[in-house]
Amino acid sequence: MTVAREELLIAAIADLIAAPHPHPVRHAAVGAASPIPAHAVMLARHRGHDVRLSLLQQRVGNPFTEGARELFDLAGQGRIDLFFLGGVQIDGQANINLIGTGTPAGSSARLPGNFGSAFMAFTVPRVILFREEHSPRVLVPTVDYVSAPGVSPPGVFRRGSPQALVTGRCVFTFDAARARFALASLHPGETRESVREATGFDYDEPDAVPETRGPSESDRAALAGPIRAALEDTYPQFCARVFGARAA
Amino acid sequence: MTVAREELLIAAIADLIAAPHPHPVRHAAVGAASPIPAHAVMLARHRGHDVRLSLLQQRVGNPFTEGARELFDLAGQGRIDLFFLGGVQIDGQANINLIGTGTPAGSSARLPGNFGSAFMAFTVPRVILFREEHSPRVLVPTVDYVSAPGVSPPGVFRRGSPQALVTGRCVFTFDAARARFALASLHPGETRESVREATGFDYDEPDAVPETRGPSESDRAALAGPIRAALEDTYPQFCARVFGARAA
Amino acid sequence: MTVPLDSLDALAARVSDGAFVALPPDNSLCPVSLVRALIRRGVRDLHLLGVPISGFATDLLIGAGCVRSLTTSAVTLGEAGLAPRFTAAMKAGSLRLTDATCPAVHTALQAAEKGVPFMPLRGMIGTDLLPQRSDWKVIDNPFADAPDPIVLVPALVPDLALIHAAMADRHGNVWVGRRRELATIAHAARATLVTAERIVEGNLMEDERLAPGVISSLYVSAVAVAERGAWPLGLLDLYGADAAHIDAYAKAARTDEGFRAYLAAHVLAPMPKAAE
Amino acid sequence: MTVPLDSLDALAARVSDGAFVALPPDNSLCPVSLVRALIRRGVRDLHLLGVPISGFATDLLIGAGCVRSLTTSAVTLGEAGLAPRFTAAMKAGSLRLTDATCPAVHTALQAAEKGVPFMPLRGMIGTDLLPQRSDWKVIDNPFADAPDPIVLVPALVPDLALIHAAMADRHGNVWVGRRRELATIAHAARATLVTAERIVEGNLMEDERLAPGVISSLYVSAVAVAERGAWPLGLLDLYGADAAHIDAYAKAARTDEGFRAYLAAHVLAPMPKAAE
Repeated sequence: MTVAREELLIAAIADLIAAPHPHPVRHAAVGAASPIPAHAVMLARHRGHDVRLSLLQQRVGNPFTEGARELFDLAGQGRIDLFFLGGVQIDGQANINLIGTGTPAGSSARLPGNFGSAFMAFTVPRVILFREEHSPRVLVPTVDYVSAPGVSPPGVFRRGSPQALVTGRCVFTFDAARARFALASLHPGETRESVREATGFDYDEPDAVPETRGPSESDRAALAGPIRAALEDTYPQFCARVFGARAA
Repeated sequence: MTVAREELLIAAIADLIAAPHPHPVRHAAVGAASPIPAHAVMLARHRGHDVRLSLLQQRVGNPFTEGARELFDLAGQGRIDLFFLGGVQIDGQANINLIGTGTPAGSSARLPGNFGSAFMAFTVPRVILFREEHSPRVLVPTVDYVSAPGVSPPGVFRRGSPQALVTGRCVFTFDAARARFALASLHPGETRESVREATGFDYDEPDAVPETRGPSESDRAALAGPIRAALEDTYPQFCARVFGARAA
Repeated sequence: MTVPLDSLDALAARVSDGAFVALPPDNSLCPVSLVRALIRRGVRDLHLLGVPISGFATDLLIGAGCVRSLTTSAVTLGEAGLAPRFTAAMKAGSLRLTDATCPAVHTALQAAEKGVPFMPLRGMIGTDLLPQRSDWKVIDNPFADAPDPIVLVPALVPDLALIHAAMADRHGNVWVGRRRELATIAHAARATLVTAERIVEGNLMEDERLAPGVISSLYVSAVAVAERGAWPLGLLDLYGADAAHIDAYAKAARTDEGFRAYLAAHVLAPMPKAAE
Repeated sequence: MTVPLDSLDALAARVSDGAFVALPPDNSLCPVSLVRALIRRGVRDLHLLGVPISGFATDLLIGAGCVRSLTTSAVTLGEAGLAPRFTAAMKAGSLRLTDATCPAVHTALQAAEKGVPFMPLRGMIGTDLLPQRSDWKVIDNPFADAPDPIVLVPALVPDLALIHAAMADRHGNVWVGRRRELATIAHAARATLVTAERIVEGNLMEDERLAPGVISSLYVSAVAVAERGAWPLGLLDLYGADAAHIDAYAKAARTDEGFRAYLAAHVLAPMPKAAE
């Protein structure tokens, strides 16, 4: 049976969550529009990683009782270890743009807005950037608007930096000290050249670039079984599309 | 039937609440240790004054749902119009001391502490000072410790100042511009001389000083009837003592 | 001290043209029935505040020409995609937008709730948002040993908070459950107008089980009953969002004509379904 | 991510000597059973924080020699009068006291809850409290047109919050009802230890009616059952304070001998009444 693209991305992100890192992930928060990251956190947990997942926009049984500000208060305190951010543009320094393109930003196409990015990028120690579209239009040399910077100068309060960027073509890891991405793995079907061609910013390319490790059979069984059961309420359309119609 | 001392004080405070003032009282807050002020607010309401009473330490049906900070948030916004403060010492400038006497303050006798006074005195536009004991020990020329100042220099945020001081002997009104009390009325049995002798600070004495107006028959009926019914849960001992045993 | 029980139209009449109005997001008891009544009454020049983001109700008001300016952290229809009338207004340059970021909106309202002139907030330094917000200030944290720039966000006091509650009592207390951002909005605003699914007997403040989810009548100016008053949005565990309706709106409202047809069918026409 | 269900003594063992411990006031779900267990375990050198004031539980701990310092806005037994062991300790000079004022305590905890280094607070200027508090700073409000001094209170992060809840579930969620200062304490502290009247089945966070009064297990380190765990204080509408007992304590504890006799009878001896 073929592995769905979504399953591959879920497994790739789950690998990043478990990867050695100075800041372990015990609590991850995920928004309504992020089914793949949410499934990745659950998969990491299934694999034995002791991580708590807070689904931000759960209508019933929402994890918060102090209102919408509780997420940001938790992040402000450093009680959220991992958050996911995307962007209409992401540049080679891991700056992200959620406002839109053009000058002024948003004039050519206006996107929803910054959401909490201008805060979460500073207060959450581990951020994984995730954007399925991997094209020169999205991965640009310099964003038109900085919703959240990838790195900050010394003296600016900041608990961490993006750990990696996961796209529909590959995984880049991010070196905050050099403010530069490196190609870490290629999804099946991609080559160094295809990725280079689709990427608008420059990045490092080590000698060995493995293929992105897909989900194991046990992973896939968990995704289609208990993880689906836990997340179907929050992501019904995604679950139906990726894991098929549910046996009634 | 004789009017109890408590009934007289309640009526005197109710008169102050209804007195002409640049800041009308629509919302008064009263603490657990203040049965007389609470009854005065209820009496002012009985007399037709449109005032809301928040009883701070009500165990069941407490007026707040944002925790103990809600009172102070309300006051910070200016949503509490009237509050009552007392003190182990009150001086001629309406400074109050809730910490204790001696040098350092509290060394000769340590009282509970400042409570919210250092904040409420600034944020609540109308404060009525209330202390039954009227003696040179309590009404001093200068307090040993300022828990809350009676007046503040220009440029210091402050919504108002004490309106009056009610004691077991008399009512003083307070002139914030001059930072000075004036004798406003004498409780039955007191004279200008008896008050002067019992007061440790200097104050103005107008030519005409009326007797403190006691409660009307309608007031007394309301106090013993519907007001008692409303407050008995919060002040059971006070109600039993002042209004007698309850007909079961 | 009694809180009047209004009709929905009487409640809408309390919203003045030009008012600074705070609205909850789509997933948090948003008073959509009241928003429709506002459009019918022809309110103009509103300054809307998204707490902390904006959605369907704001897009409706923008499309109907009721909004002059908007302060928010994002405008989105969620799974239904971009908010079409917001997008069109931005393209046309007809909307004065002040971008924010979610925690800055909460912080500004909490400052208002406490009656303090400002509150600090981490982050934002080095973004392109910060220089856009001349109303925010960066100071050096006076408690730090080393230089430590930190943003101060001034208090934001809406003229009005508009919210939908699951229930209200006759004293004007309203129950919003765990969505405590509604309490923050009500506390911060000068006045709060509430629609409620239903009126219950008794006093919600005196029920220790329900009281934690109550906004006290102290903050409430008037209440109107609006059954299914969040529709097509959802309401706690009482009803879910009408995703098909919102999808249809998102498609229709891509054009001016489509939006006008939607308005005629679902806002301006009498609706047997809701108590409007 | 599971929250252990401890015995009362095991819970008490989690409180280290010297810890900075936040305690609710007497009228707000104060964990008196746990305080008695702490005295039995002989905890030493606590720094207590009264949120925002202190009462019976603090007086017990002071009398039993468990407290080195205390930050609070007042210490009182309410209708039973002055707190006798606090008064005696102040006279003996054996307690390091930092005076505060109620809203400053709330503000310091809210700053901790939000993870900001400080928050502003009105008032206090011209009091004798302000010069005592060298940890507070007065700045000129940067948003004012004219000079406007305002106090900044730094965040206060307790090592531990100790609270008593009306109920807890097996996930570690605890229900405190409308006493939301308990949530603030739990959010602000590094860790929270909870006693609960009883354990309920199911998940309190998933009950939309109860969730508004819940502190999430996210903040809870461990739970122990303590029936009538607030006694002799009251608990919401579940039971009232035992005024006669507190009066008797207030009288007995006026002398060292009287306090020791109280301790022997009600704290150190096995108590059939409570689940200790």
